[in-house]
Amino acid sequence: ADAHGGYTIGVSNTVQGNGWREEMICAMRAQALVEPDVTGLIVAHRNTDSAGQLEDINNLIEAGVDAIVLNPSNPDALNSALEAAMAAGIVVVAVDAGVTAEGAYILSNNQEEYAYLGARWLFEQLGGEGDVVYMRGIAGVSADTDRDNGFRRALAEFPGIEVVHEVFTGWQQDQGKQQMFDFLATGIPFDGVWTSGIDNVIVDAFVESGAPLVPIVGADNAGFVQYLTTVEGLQGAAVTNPGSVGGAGIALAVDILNGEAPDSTTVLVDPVLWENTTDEGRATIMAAQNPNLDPEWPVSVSIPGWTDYTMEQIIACEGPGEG
Amino acid sequence: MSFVRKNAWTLGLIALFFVLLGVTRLIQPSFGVSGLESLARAALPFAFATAAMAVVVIVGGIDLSVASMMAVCSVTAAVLMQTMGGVPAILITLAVGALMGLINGVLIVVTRVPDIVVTLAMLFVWEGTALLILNSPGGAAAPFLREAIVGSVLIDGLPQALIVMAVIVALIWVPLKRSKLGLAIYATGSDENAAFRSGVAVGRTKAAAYAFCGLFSAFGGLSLLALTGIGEPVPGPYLLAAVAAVVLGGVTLGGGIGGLLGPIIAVFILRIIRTILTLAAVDPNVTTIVEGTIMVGVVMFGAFLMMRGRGPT
Amino acid sequence: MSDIHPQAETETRALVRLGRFLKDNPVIPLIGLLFLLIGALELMRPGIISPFWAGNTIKFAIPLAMLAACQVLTMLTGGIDLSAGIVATCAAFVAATLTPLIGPVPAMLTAMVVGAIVGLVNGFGVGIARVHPLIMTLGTGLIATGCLQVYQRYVIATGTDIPDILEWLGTGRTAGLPNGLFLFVPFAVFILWLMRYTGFGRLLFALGSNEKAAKLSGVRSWQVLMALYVLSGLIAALTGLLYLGMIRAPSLSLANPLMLPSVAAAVIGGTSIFGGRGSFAGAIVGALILRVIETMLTLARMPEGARIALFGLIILAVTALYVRFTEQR
Amino acid sequence: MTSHPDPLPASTADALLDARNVAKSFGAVRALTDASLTVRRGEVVALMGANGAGKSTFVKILTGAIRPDAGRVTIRGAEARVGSPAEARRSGLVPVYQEPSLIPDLDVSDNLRLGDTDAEAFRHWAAELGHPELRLDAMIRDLPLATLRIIDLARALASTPDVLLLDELTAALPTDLVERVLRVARAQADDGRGVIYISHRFAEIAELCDRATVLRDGRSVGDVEITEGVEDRVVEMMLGTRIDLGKRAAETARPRPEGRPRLRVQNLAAAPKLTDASFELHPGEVLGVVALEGQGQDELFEVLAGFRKPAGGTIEIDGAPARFRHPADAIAAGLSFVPGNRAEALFRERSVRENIAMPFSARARTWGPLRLRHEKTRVAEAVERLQIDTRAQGEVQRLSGGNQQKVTIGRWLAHGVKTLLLFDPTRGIDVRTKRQIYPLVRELAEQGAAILYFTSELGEVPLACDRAVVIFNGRVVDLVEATEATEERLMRAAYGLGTAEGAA
Ligand SMILES: Nc1ncnc2c1ncn2[C@@H]1O[C@H](COP(=O)(O)OP(=O)(O)OP(=O)(O)O)[C@@H](O)[C@H]1O
Ligand SMILES: Nc1ncnc2c1ncn2[C@@H]1O[C@H](COP(=O)(O)OP(=O)(O)OP(=O)(O)O)[C@@H](O)[C@H]1O
Ligand SMILES: [Mg+2]
Ligand SMILES: [Mg+2]
Repeated sequence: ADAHGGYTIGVSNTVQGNGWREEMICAMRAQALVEPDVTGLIVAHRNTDSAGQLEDINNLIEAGVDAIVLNPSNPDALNSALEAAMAAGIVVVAVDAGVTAEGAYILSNNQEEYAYLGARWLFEQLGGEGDVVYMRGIAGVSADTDRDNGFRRALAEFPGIEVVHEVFTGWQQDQGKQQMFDFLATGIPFDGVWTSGIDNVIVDAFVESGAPLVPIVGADNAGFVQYLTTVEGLQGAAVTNPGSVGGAGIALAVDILNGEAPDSTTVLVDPVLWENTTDEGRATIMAAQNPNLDPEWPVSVSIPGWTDYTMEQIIACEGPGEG
Repeated sequence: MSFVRKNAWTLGLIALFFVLLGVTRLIQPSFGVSGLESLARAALPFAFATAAMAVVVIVGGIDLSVASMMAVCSVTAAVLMQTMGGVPAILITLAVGALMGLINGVLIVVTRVPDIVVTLAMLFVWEGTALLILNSPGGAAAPFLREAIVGSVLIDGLPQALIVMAVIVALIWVPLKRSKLGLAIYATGSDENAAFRSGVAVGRTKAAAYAFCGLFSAFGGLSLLALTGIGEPVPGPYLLAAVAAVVLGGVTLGGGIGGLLGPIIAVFILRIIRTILTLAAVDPNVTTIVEGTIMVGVVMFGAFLMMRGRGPT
Repeated sequence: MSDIHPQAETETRALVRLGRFLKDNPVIPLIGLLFLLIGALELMRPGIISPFWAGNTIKFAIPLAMLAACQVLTMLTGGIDLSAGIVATCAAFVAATLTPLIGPVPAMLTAMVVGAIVGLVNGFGVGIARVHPLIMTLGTGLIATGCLQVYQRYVIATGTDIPDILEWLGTGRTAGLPNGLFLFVPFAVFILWLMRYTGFGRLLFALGSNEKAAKLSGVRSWQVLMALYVLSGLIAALTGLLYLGMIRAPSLSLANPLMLPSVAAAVIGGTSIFGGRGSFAGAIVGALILRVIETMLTLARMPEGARIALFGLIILAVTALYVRFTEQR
Repeated sequence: MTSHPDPLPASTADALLDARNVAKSFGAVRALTDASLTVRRGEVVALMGANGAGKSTFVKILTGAIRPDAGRVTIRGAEARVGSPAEARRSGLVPVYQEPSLIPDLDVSDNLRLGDTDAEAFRHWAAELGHPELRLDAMIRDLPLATLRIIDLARALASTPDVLLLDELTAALPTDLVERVLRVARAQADDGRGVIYISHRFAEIAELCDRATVLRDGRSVGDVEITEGVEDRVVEMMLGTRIDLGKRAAETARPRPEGRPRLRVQNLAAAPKLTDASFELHPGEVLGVVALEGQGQDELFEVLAGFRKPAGGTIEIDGAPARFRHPADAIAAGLSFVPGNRAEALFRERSVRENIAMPFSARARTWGPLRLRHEKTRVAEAVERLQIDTRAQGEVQRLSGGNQQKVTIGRWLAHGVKTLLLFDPTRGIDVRTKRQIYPLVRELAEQGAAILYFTSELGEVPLACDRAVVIFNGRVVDLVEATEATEERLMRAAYGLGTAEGAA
């Protein structure tokens, strides 16, 4: 790689067409652009399964990259390719979720904590008593399973809370909204909603159907964060789940390539909860929100201490050697 | 001469594949044995999904539940392999696959609901079944299964995954195609009414073709397990890819024409295009555009050739 | 036959006539099945059937039925439009992101142009280059997805806005019924009229039934296919605009989940993928049926796997029953 | 429900096949109400009836392709339930259906293998039927219709049937092959087997059959020995009334017209068969085309209809040169084409009305609202004029073969004709309809239309045409006036033995 005068980094991601993942990719590009040692970035970014991600990783190995930063579709499924990569001297960094391959670095949003934090806030908000709606992501996907563990942990701490509806939105806005309409139509009352990132449409469903709002927990997507300050009577909380973790992953990969590996191979980025029920919380939200940003993008576009790009750079979404 | 003409499309695809292989070498001179091996591995689930789809397309049907059946087989095998030996687990999985296919086929014949509706419904049924078997990724693969598709055999550059696939497909397809049943499958796909009048048990033939579809899907599920080492209940992107490869491979939607070789080569072409685009560091969004364009372009080109070949000279 | 009691004969006559009537109007048994399902839902969750529920069900069935129109029309000719969902998504995204830049009306018009362009490409591929519609529309769908992704990068920070008219159509209600009906009723009447009472509609059936015979009658099929796929693209774009108003979240995959159900609605409604046979009225009922089933399953408490599997089983049962009723193959 | 006489022979003891009181309804259409039939050893039985009488349905029931609603079938004296064509074959009943039942995407040998037919026996029969050089690796879809019929028959013969059922096999065959088929069928009977023979051509029936069972509206109405002069009786039984025999066109044929021809074809060539065709077709004239199978007549009609591009030569319409790139061009120039294979012309799942009205909407200009009233009257006129039986009009595929054929002609009647290209329009049409079609053709000509009329039945030429061109080996070799158009004369010319009069 040094022969080329810099590092080439490969990126692998398996979900396309979702604001969070798009932000992650843009953060990766922007960070690669500002890293002086990175001269090339190869991005394999498409909708596929673990077998497809294996294919992409193998292709990245063939392309001769120096490091691979990936958002793994599954912690266990990719080991064969990751081990081959490391055997070839390639640095492997998993972002957003972990992998079990020995020697791979993990820079992960703590998904279990993400769910736990939001659920606990919601249950506390209800005074430990009440019925909640639990709207999950895609059944059988690792991230959903991790979040479910966190949610259940919080649920175990609040015996007075009951889940009246549990449903999978498939992480699709339209399905989440439709499902909420169905719940509202049954006339069975409930006291709070926890959703796995499909959030602003849930608020819309309440407003459009004229039902009284209940506390809602979502993610720090630009649209929902804005609602937290603008929708009359909405009590809610956004839990950060920065897509910019991708940028941090690039930064980590470069550090390792430069011989500055961290002591532990696992770094967890812990989520933060922003709620709009206290003045302090509202102030945080006001500071974080960005009404011009694509509403599906998380507003936490950077992670202090990890990423170095500017707002303009991540929005430009250009990597090294482009534009 | 007649052989060339009869197989012109397949031969053209093979030529295209080798051209693309050359392009790959041009972009990445170091692309070699390991590249071929990973290409063959990546093609494995697609190839089986495509073979599965091809059989039912030839009989004049379509099976939208291929990817879901693969998911069921992958989790079934992954769960079984934790408690029993690899070989019995594989055999049970293959039986499960064939049974699922048979259920699809029998439902189509008995209910007289169009095949696209039945298999669309069964897509959900099998997807749900996979989730009921394993509600999150898990299980394990027997080590021999994982090793079966790694490395090369005989000579370097002849990927073991390719050989495994070729042997399985050939062992099932060649005898089938030669048999009365195979003939009946082609006849039914070509003209169901005429086949019935020629003495073919149309219903049984269809059901059998769907059972073979299920069997190939089971191999697809097993290859997913072999690749990843775990069972994943969520169906992968194999349905539309299989349909595309089947059509690219010269099988006519509507039935009666084509074989398995063309579609499987088409799978390799689609896979190597992805490799080339990655190696060339093409913007991933543009990659999608290029893939779509190539798919359409190849078929368009084929139609163009066909028109010229057929037109009066 | 003389041993049959005259009374019995008139009765069987009446039955036969009823059977024939149902066969000629297959949408009626389908509506019967819809009400059966609604009854089952009410049993499951007593009290759910209300004007509010009905309004919502209709509201969410509208975009599905509109997209199903793309499938019905193209399937009549033996085709299919797998790019419809993506076109709808593109149109919605383009409209939402352009509104702050160029104003709502030009933005919506641009969105419709996007649909027309994809349709034009599809029409060229299917009608002139003779590519199988499934491959052609799959390919243009991929191409459109890529273009949308590329476009998206230029509008990440320009903000989005949803034209008021779309919000009114998508979220408003008049007399308890969704405003979407103001768009959908004329749309449905137009499609039904197009299929039944125009030369163009007749040609769609003809092409699907026997393209050679159509040629023999002097039909230039490429013209028909070209117009058809452009129309399909326009319908998809219109659906995308309405859906944008309904969901109010311009996501990059907004209408994609409608794709498979739109095919399902069309085929449940009695449209044959092999062409020559189809009904938009059936597709509308099909869309409603799908929505009711979805509601049933959303409200059912069971593992997700069972829920998905049950969804498939109910679709199968409904169509099997329907086929039994009408004995059409 | 009046009782009808049972003219069937009382003794059925030596019957190979005996069917009694068979009934079958397709929804509202009662195809068969009470049909009976007996075939004994050594017998060729004609099954006769007008279009839509139920002959094909009867054959399908006897051979297990359709299940009857009622009835009893005995085979060699034993009660039989034939559930499928495969079972029928095992019991010795082998049909050749009205529509070819070969698999288009398989080659000949695979089609044989499908029914376990012995290839050697097949070859023998193919040779016997005039196709000694038939290649077993030829794709079915590449073969002409007449060859397919021969393959179907040879395949049936190769399985040594006890009862051979031939449903309008000869309708699509040229005259020379018809002779061979008749000879082979006779030989079957002479070997002690039975044959059921369906045809609308009395000449064939008279030559071949011993007995005729007549169906009318799905009911057996009689069983007669074939003797001299029985024709009129059979027709009466078939139709329930007497009909006039058509007046010979030869008696009314007009002298060779002068003036500018409507259609003038010069040195026309088209691959693969047509090499040099020249003739003129005038308004008011019915010009016959006579040729054996595969002499280039298919190409001639396809070029004129705009389906195929000519390799050479010129076409003039009303004195102006014409080039057709699409059938629409030919239609615009006033040339309407009725193909020989009705499957190519029909929208099977669509109604009679839509089938007939299709040309009204063909051009982009007419994509708008349908002119329903206009269409309805025009269609009704055509249906009336051709006497199309529209009981099963919801879908054209449910019409009987003959009525389907009429729909293909009716389309152009409704549209209005200037120049009509008829390719064997009476293929599979019953006597009554034929006798309606000849005057109709004459009438159209009298109204100023120009008609080019290919027929495989030489006897039709003097009935319908003013004169006929004979094509042999890709070129027009003779022009015969209707008054001289005896079958013998035409046949000689068609074999290339005609007087060296040359082309017109
Ligand atoms: N007339 C026919 N022409 C073509 N195919 C036919 C015909 N009749 C039946 N078939 C096909 O043959 C297969 C078996 O037919 P068969 O009639 O034995 O079915 P079946 O299930 O026993 O009928 P049923 O249940 O109505 O008594 C079916 O798939 C059907 O599509
Ligand atoms: N599948 C079907 N559905 C509905 N009606 C049918 C069907 N098949 C045949 N019929 C009807 O049954 C009647 C008898 O048809 P059939 O084909 O047996 O007549 P045919 O005597 O063979 O006539 P042709 O001489 O014209 O061949 C016709 O009225 C026809 O329309
Ligand atoms: Mg008949
Ligand atoms: Mg008939």
